[in-house]
This record gives sequence, C-alpha cells and structure tokens, in this order.
Amino acid sequence: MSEYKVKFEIFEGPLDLLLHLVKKEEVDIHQVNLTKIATQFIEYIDLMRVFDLDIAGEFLVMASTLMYIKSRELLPVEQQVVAEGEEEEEDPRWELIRRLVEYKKFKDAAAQLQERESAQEHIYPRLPGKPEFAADGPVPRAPVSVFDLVNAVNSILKRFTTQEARDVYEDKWTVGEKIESILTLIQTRPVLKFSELFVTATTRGEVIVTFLAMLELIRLRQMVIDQPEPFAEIEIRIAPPEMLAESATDAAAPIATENAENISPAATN
Amino acid sequence: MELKNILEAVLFSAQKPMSPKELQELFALTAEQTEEEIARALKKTKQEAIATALEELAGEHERAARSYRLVCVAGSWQFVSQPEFAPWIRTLVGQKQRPTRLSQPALETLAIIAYRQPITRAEIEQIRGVAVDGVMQTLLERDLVEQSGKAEVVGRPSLYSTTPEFLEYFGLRSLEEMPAADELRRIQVQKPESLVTADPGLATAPPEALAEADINQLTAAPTAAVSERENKG
Amino acid sequence: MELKNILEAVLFSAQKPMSPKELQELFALTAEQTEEEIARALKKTKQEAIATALEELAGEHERAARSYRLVCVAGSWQFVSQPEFAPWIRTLVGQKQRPTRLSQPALETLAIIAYRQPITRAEIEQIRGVAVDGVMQTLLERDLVEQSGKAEVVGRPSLYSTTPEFLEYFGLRSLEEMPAADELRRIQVQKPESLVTADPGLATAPPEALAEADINQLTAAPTAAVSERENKG
Repeated sequence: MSEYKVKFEIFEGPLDLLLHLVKKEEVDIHQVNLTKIATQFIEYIDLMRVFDLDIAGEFLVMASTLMYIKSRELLPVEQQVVAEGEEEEEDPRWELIRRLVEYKKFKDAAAQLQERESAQEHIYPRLPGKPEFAADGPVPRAPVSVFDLVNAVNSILKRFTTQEARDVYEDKWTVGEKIESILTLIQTRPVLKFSELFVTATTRGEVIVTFLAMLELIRLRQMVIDQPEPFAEIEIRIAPPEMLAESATDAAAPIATENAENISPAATN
Repeated sequence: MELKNILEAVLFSAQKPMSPKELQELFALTAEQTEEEIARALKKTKQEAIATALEELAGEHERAARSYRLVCVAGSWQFVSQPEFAPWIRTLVGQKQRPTRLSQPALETLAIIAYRQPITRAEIEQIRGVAVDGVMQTLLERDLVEQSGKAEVVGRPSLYSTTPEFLEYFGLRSLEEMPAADELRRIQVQKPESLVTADPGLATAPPEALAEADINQLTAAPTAAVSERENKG
Repeated sequence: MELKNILEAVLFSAQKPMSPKELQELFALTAEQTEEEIARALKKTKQEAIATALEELAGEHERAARSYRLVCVAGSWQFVSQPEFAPWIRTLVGQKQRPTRLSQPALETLAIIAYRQPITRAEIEQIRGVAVDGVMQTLLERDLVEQSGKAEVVGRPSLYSTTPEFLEYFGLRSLEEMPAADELRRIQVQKPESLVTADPGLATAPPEALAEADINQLTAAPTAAVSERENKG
C-alpha cells in the first residue's frame, strides 16, 4: 500500500490521473501497456472509495472505458464479437491514446503559461514622472464642462434676482436672433469672455435665450469654449476650420438629443 | 550584475529624481527584504561608490547618444528626455491631462453621487433605474468618486462620495459651487424597510444652496430646461 | 533626428503602453500644434513605418543589453525593466498589485482556449475530460477570456476566445508568440492507416510499426508530418 501515498495528489481529471500513471511507467504514451494502466487506474478508484472520497463521475466513465479495453484485449481476436457493419469501429485504445496525447500537449502548454505568469511578476513597466514644461509654448487649455457652464450662467442670473423674476412681459428675444448677434460679435472679436455675452442683457429671459444660443452655436461647432487655466473665466472663440467643416455633417441633429457630451468639443484644443 | 546596472534599473523606474543617499537607503531596505545574495551584498554600499557609479553611467548614456540622458540636478539623479523632442512629449502630456470624456451614463451617475453623497450603489441604481456596475468602475478608476464608508444597514453596503479630483475635473472650488438641482435632490429613493439610512430623499446640501438650475440643465436638452422653468413660473 | 529617435523619446515619457496607431495620432496632433518643420513632416507617418521603426529600436536596445528593454505586449509598446532587477524596483515602487496566480485547472483551460479559439465549453470539456464551469467563471471574471460568438451547431452554444488582457497578463505580444503554437492549433487528428494489432495489452504497435504512427501524425498537419519525415530520412 505504501506506493499509494504519492498517489493522493489532486488530479485534475481522469486524463490527468492516466498521464500520471503513464509517466510512472516511463514509456512513451504510444507504447504504454493500457491493460496494466487500466488495472492501476481502477485500483486508484477503489482506494478512493476506501477512503470515502468523492469520486467525480468522469473518473467512473473512464474506469468503465478502461475495463472495456482490458476485457477486449484479453479475448483472442477471433472470439471478439464484431457486429455486422462495425468493422470500421473506432479502436478504443486509439481513441484513448489520442485524447491522452492531446491532453498532455495542453498540460505542457499550461506549464509554459505558468512560467510566463511568474516571470511577469518580475517585470516592471517604466512609469515616468510627468515631464514638466517651462512656460514656453502653449499650455493645454482646460476644457469646460456643462457644470461650469450652468454654474456660470447661474451667477449671471443672480444679477436679476432683485428684479421680479416671474415677470409677465414677453421676451423680446428669440434664440435665432441671439445666434445672429453672437455670430456678428465674434466675427469682429475672435475671443470673447463668457460674461461679455451677457453685459447687454436686461432680463432673465434674455440671459437664458443668450445662453441657449451659445449652446446651440457650440453644438453646431461654430464656436468653442475653454478656459485659459482652471478657475479662470470661460472664453468663447470661433471654432477652428476643421471643426467648421465637420459641422455640416451633423448640424441636422435635433436639439433634443443634445447632451453634455457634445457641449465641450473644445476639450482637445 | 554591477552596481551601475542596478542604479540604472532603479532610476529608469523611478518617478522622481533620487540622491545617492536615497539610493543607499533603497539598497539597505532591499537587502532586508530579500534572500538574494547580490542584494544582501549591496546592503552597505557607500554613498561615494554610488556617486562614482552614477557618474560613469551618465557618461555611458552620453556616449550612447539616445533620446534621453541621465542627469544630476541639485544632487539628485534622473533620466530626462532630450529637449529637441519636446513638441511630441508636450502633445503626449497634454493629451493625458484629460482622459477620454465621461459618457452620459457616467455623468448622470456622477451627478447623483455629487448631490446625494454619501450614497449606496443600490440607491444610485434606484434613481437611474439601471445597474451601474460598469459606470461605477469607471468613476472609481478615474478617482472621481471613492468609497467613503459603510451604510449602517443590513449587509453594510459601501457608501460612495465624490473626491477632490471630482472638483478639480469640473473646475469647482467646492461642492457648494455646484449648480443647484432641486429636482435631483427631491427624488425619493425607496429603501427596503430595514434599510433606512436617513430620511429618504433628504438632500445633503442645505436648501438655501438650491438656486435656479435643476437636473434638466445638467443632463437634458436646454429647451427642455426652459419649458420646465416656464411651467414653474 | 529620425523617426526612431522620436518614438523612443515618446515611449520613454509615456505613462502607458502605446500602439502604432496611437503614436500615429500623436504625430498628427503634434504636427497641428507646432510650427516645427520636422514635426509637420511627420504628420502623415504610416503605421507600418512606425511599426518597422519600433522593431528596429527594440533590436537596438536588446543589443545594448542595458537594464531595461523595449517590448511589445498585446500590440502596444513600452519600456520595461529586466527581471533580475526586480528586488530593488519592488522596494522602490512597492509590491505589484497583481491578482492571485491562476490555478492549474484554470491554466489548462486557458491554454486550450488560447490555442483553439473560438471554442465551445463542450469542446474544452472534451479535451480536459472534466467539467469546466467553475474555472470558466473565474476566467471570464478576470477578463482573460470572453464570449466571442455562437457556434453554428444545434443549440448554438457560446464560443469563447481570449482577450487582450490575456496577452497583457502573460506579457505576450500576440497569440502567435505563444510557444509551440503551430502544433496545438486546431488541426484534424489523423488516424494511422491501420492500427497494428499486436500482443494483447500493448497499446498500439511495436516500435518499428510506430514509425508510421508517428506523433506528428497525431497532432500536426499531415503535410507537415510528411516533410518532417522526409527531412529525417
């Protein structure tokens, strides 16, 4: 029984156990005496029973295959029953050996993966510190988010809190008109401060309409917004030529599909 | 393996310049943490030996004439790229300042966390009506939100809050500066009986901070925001 | 200044691995943001030219035999340290946040998927001879494999393939780089002409008969097996 001590390692399945037994025989898989291996395999299963271990179904299926091979080989060839039309029947030995060879290759491949896995633990990618640049050249401008925008328009709206907010007189302005006037303004002055757009506004309504006009122009990629630096006042400028070219393609999108994603295409400039 | 090679490997992996003294300490610390002979042999390397090896190494890199050099600034050593490559590196650094823009679901989730923090994942999902696993992962990875504790309810789920990076990302000085969103604060979150953390639907920000803007302005179409305002008025 | 030098400088400064495509975009972007002639000249550099230059560059670094190398993992390039310097770098940057190692069954299953992808669960179980449910769960959760489609057979079972994360985890440049790939790829297993029936108990045939049922015939493409034999003869 002493040799069984080593056998109680965990096998990953019946093929794994079979490979282990073949290896112990120190012969090539193709030359192995399957009858002998079958006997050892079944002994192992019996031993597992003795020790009351759970035997997975796969082990039992394999055991019966092996029993079949064993019984077949014990019979002289002429006594083996070959049912009609079964001459071409797969030799069970061949099938089993084919599977063993294939499994062994993958087991070897797994071992190589494992080597790579542990080798990787010793390899560190270079993570450089961020290079710093002197003030020469343009510093990337901070893109502006929808939070910034809403926040900015809020602070402008506060100017009107003293007036009657729920005023009844109708708005003199439409979004379309404001778009026109912003476009005119930005033709003469390529960079505008955000607050400059609203200096002439006299009512909350006008501030809101101006704001919507600005959003629309950004969506149409006629203008971009950004900040010279974090916390600085937002600036508005004419969109660079390549963005104007793109605008033709998606200008037809209805405003209702607008979302925060599209509000700051200025981000990368 | 020479001292020089090890110094090179360390400085190549270091994120900041290192002085011979810091390198000496690194050798001593490594010697304690490993069984490896070479590491133990270097335990008491002298600062002078390190300095000499660094000079030699810098000479080697000078002669190799690659796109980077080993230089000593204010007594600390580091690898730096050659100035003529600045245009590309500047673009590289600039690009990285801001990773890809946040998706709409991420923005919405972030807005919910910002206004309702601290909040559990289940509560977020209840407001958004969908699972937020992927989105939360993104927000956590980008350091825009963080785990800030455990809710005192069954299962002790994690609570999430925004981070200082969140403020930085949106250019906000503080959470108070966020555009007010009455709607968002008002949404009732239904919790299972046993899971009551606080008054359901209670906002974290004081009511006086709630001004004009609302959730529509954050996420929906501007025209919708206006019509909403008009309806209210 | 050659393309090679610029690529080196960029990868030297990059915070993450970069693919030829990303590098191409960086060149295009830099060209737009600068007046410098060289940068503008590189505006439309082809990905192929970048890939070639990177290979050359990696060769140069290999030959220089320094403490770091330029490597390509999952199609992206980065500088990495040589493994023998791990003790000091570990002290420097702290223990790597690497997930637990994979179990033996997980590795075997992964190997089968890697070489035979896309593959169904049933085919994997056929090769391993055991059920793989739990193991597949682990591999999917760790993003090492993914569902890549449905097999065009009865029941339309899912097909599984490896992910880019698989390549990253094992430091592989591509699937082609896996060891003995050609032998393990999906190939028809050829049965020898006739299985010689020999002494009872003997699996296949005596050694002289084995020449015919060579292992090559079991696993490699038939033509390959033949030429191999001819070479030997």
